[in-house]
Amino acid sequence: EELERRFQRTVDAEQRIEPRDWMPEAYRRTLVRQIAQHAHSEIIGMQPEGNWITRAPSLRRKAILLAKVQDEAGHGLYLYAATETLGADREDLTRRLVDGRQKYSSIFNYPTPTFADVGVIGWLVDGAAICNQVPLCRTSYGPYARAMIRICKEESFHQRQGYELLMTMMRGSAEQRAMVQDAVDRWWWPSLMMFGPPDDASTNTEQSMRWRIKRHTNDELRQKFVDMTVPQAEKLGVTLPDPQLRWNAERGHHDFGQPDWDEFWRVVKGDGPCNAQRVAHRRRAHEDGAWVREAAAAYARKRAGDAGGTGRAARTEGAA
Amino acid sequence: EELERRFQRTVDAEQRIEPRDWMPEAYRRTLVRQIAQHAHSEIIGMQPEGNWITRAPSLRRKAILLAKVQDEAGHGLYLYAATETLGADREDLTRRLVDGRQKYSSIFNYPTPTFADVGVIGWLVDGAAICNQVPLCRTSYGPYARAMIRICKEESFHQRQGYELLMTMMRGSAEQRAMVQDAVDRWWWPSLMMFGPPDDASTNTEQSMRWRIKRHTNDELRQKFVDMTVPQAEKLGVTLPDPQLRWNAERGHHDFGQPDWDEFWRVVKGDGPCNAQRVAHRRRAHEDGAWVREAAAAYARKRAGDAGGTGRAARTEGAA
Amino acid sequence: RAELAAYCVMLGDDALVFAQRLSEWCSNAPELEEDVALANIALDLLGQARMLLTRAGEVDPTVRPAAAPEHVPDEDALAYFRDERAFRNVRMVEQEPGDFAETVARLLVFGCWRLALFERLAGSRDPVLSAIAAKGVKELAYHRDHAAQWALRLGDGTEFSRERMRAGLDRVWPFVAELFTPHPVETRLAEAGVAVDPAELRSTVDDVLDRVLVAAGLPRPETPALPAAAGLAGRHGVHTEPMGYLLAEMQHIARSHPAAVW
Amino acid sequence: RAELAAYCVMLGDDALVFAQRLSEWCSNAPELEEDVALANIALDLLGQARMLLTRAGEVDPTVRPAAAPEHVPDEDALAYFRDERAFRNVRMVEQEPGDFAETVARLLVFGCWRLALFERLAGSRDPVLSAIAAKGVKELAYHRDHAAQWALRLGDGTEFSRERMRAGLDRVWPFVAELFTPHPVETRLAEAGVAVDPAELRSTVDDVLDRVLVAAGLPRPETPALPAAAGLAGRHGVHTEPMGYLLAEMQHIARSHPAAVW
Repeated sequence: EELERRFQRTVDAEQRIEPRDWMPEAYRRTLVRQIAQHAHSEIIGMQPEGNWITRAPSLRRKAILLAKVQDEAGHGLYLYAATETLGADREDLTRRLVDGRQKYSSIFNYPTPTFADVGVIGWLVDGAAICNQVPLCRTSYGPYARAMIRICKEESFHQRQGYELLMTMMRGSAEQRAMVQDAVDRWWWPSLMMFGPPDDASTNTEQSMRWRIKRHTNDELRQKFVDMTVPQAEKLGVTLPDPQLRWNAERGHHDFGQPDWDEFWRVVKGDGPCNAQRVAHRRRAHEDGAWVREAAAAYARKRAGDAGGTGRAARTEGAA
Repeated sequence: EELERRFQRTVDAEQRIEPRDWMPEAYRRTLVRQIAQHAHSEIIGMQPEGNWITRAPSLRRKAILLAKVQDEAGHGLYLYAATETLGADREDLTRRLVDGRQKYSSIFNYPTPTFADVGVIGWLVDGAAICNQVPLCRTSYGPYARAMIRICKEESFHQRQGYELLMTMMRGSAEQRAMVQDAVDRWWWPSLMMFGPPDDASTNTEQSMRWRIKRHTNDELRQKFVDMTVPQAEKLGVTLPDPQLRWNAERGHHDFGQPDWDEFWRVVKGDGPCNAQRVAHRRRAHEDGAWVREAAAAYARKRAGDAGGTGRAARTEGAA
Repeated sequence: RAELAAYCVMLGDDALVFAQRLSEWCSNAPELEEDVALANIALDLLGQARMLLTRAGEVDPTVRPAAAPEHVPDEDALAYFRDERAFRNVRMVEQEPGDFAETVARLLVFGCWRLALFERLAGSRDPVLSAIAAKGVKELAYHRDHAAQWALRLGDGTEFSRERMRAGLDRVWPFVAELFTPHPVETRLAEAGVAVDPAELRSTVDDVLDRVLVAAGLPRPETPALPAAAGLAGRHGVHTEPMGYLLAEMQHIARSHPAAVW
Repeated sequence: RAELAAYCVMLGDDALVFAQRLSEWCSNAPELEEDVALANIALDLLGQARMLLTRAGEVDPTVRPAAAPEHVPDEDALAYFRDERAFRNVRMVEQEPGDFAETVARLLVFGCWRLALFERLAGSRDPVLSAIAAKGVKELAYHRDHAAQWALRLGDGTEFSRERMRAGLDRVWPFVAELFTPHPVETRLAEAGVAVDPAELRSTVDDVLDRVLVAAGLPRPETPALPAAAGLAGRHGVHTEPMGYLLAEMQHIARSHPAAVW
């Protein structure tokens, strides 16, 4: 009781909870779940863009894209490390991902049929992610907040690169402009879904707000994203595919239509165009790599002269 | 002795030996080896051209190429069937091929880096094969002779298609003409090697001639091929890469240079640019398919109500 | 006429893309007889594709992609100079071949479906479509029977083959629902008596498949249908990720030499 | 200058093609740390390739392929608009990646070789080549060490990993001899003090490899060298068959949209 009050006072005072501090079990569990899902999203998120690395149409774009996908792997690593400060185990979390027991952001369950998708993912998907994540830089749990600061910095960089690619393509051939518009048409609604269901259909928000894990509601963040994106779309010269989209001078915000929430729930529940493919890809990579991780662990044990060592040491060792 | 004399009389009278006839064991062995090598050549020969099926630059050429490679599989089947009339077993011959214990024509150990190679293989390689094979249509062993008649007919068709592709390419862009010339430069000497080493270095020829398995020496056939090809090359507008090539009015034949026989022997012995790849490809296909052949055999046994049936019945069954 | 051309492109792309995948088996099949058989089937489908794409170009010359050089015939203009988003094939045919059992499963389902489609299409009011379909029916009946025979052999062969066949069907099944989902063009042309509404084929195809599965002692797969991406699937040009790689391989040489004549 | 450009293309193509193969690992590595590491190595090599191809274009503008649209920079003109026969990389780097052990084996051999080459090339009379090499030396030392560490872990890890590592080295070994076979351009430029004669690297590279193999308890492979095709190998633009498929994938989009700006 006393511990719990002290914990809440710390949080209310906008101070950080650190790994050695006492915390409510539900707070810990909520955080592990949230950070793990975020980590999984970074890792699964490597695939839709990774689809274009070998086919990128200029060496400069190839290098930018490869570096970006590499950053996503890096983000996954920081975030898994943050869950480990809460007592979670990366191997266990990975198992949950590849067994379909833990989720990742549904946005990555859509395919990337053109190179313009790479730009639009940078612009809209990373843009939406930043809206979601900037407040997390002040989240109550210290290691998570610090990871988010670094991640947000890199995501902004990726977003600018995505936007710059689209700008370049819009200045190119008519075919390229059509390609960009087509990609915007396909990604706009899924991007709006990234903020989660409307507030009245959202659970958990209240407790997460009290714990300062979350600071804005889904609808607030979605509004912010739309307001930020509309002028960027104009500058780019693309049309956002929402006939209800218009400036509301009274509210000082844009009005906009609602995504297809039935589709949202279907994709969240696993029934999206790429869910099975994304998880199968990750599972295959994880299982194909098992013998390598085992070898690294065995080698580390031999070197340590410690036949009872665990896989953990080996993993660190393996991370050359 | 009497049997042997009667056998030789039949052969000398240009009559056919049939499977039920008595034949010298050495004749049988020589034939099995020769026909098997020929069958293996057809099967391995599917690879260098098969390399272009998925990338053929027009649908018409894709269809022609696919049909041609399919014919090669068909030729392999006739020829394996001919060896079976001599008591050989296809599975056993295939083992010898994939274990590297039996040879195939060395020409297929060169790579096919451009689509012009498809045309040049049709023109030169099939052309050389026809020179070698036309006399075999009158070979003393009946099933082999009959298989060769059918094969030669199809090969002539392939040769004309190859030449027609080259003609079309030569009428196309400057790039295409360069591509054809490059392919001719790479395939000319290996094509000359297809007739085997010079007569003075060739073994077995004499006995094979007496048995009417062979009817011309290597050098005779090579000369015939050169005489036939030179005017075709002129008509096509390509240069054959042999500075010694010229018409000799006295002989009534073209004089020409010798291929690099050291390279010939190296490639025959397994040391060519694609030997390992070709055999590994065949081995993989054969081994990957083992479970399918076993399933077909098991199914056939169940249907026959004959639990003691052999794989042979199943293979026929499998050959829908 | 634009809709008729679009419809020819849909049916042509199904055949073209599946022929491309089947031709990957050439020199890789489990036995030589099967190298021959799969090449034959690929050739039949390639032939259908060529007729349908040529017909599309005749009916509506604007289907020719702008990127295609003038001297290239319509069939090649459509096959080699369209981008992924302009291909209208169902997503089933673009999948990587997988093992032999998966290929057999795909050929079985596709063969049953296209045969049922072509049997009805033979009665199309468009005489060219009708003739193409009438010719295709014989070919497709062979494809279906060939696949059905292998489904029996593998389903009732060894324990291992049975398991592979079952797994192959599981991998193909998510793509089945799309075969019966009409695109608006198909619906409208079906009403006009020109096309076939694929929704009407479901029970015919189900019956045939059920009979094959029962005879092979195989369970009907239960893997869920692969959804469209926001309502868009193969017929709208939204494909799965293997499609781009297939096109890269298929089109690379033609695209690299636009001035060439082959 | 034509020869200097040709030499830059050779070294640039080695890096470009190997970077392409290594980037195929991205999202497929055995652990996330390795996704990061292999992407880093691919990025280093891609950077080297871009500098070398750009330099080739500067030194001799005629190396630009005729097919490349004018607005495309030299590095992309060379990477995307050359045909297979114009690529000058050694055949080792174009091979399919194989399993992780095979990739480690290839990276180890290639890293040792290119490091030895760049160490000497840093003394080139050509100031640009010399600067590119000096920068590359640090990167390549990391690549070599990374691969060597994995060779130790796999060679001295489990029985299984040892066997895989041994098999991976066997598959890479046939391509080793080509690394030390000079092309006439290399020989002539080496005499002029501009290039490095690769034949001179053999003993340095052998020493390093031997030390790694001994430490990892691995036998020196004995698989025979892959011969040239009638004297022609990678440096002459005669490649192995995987090369064409690699280029199809790499070039398809760029070739499909020649008027585009990326």
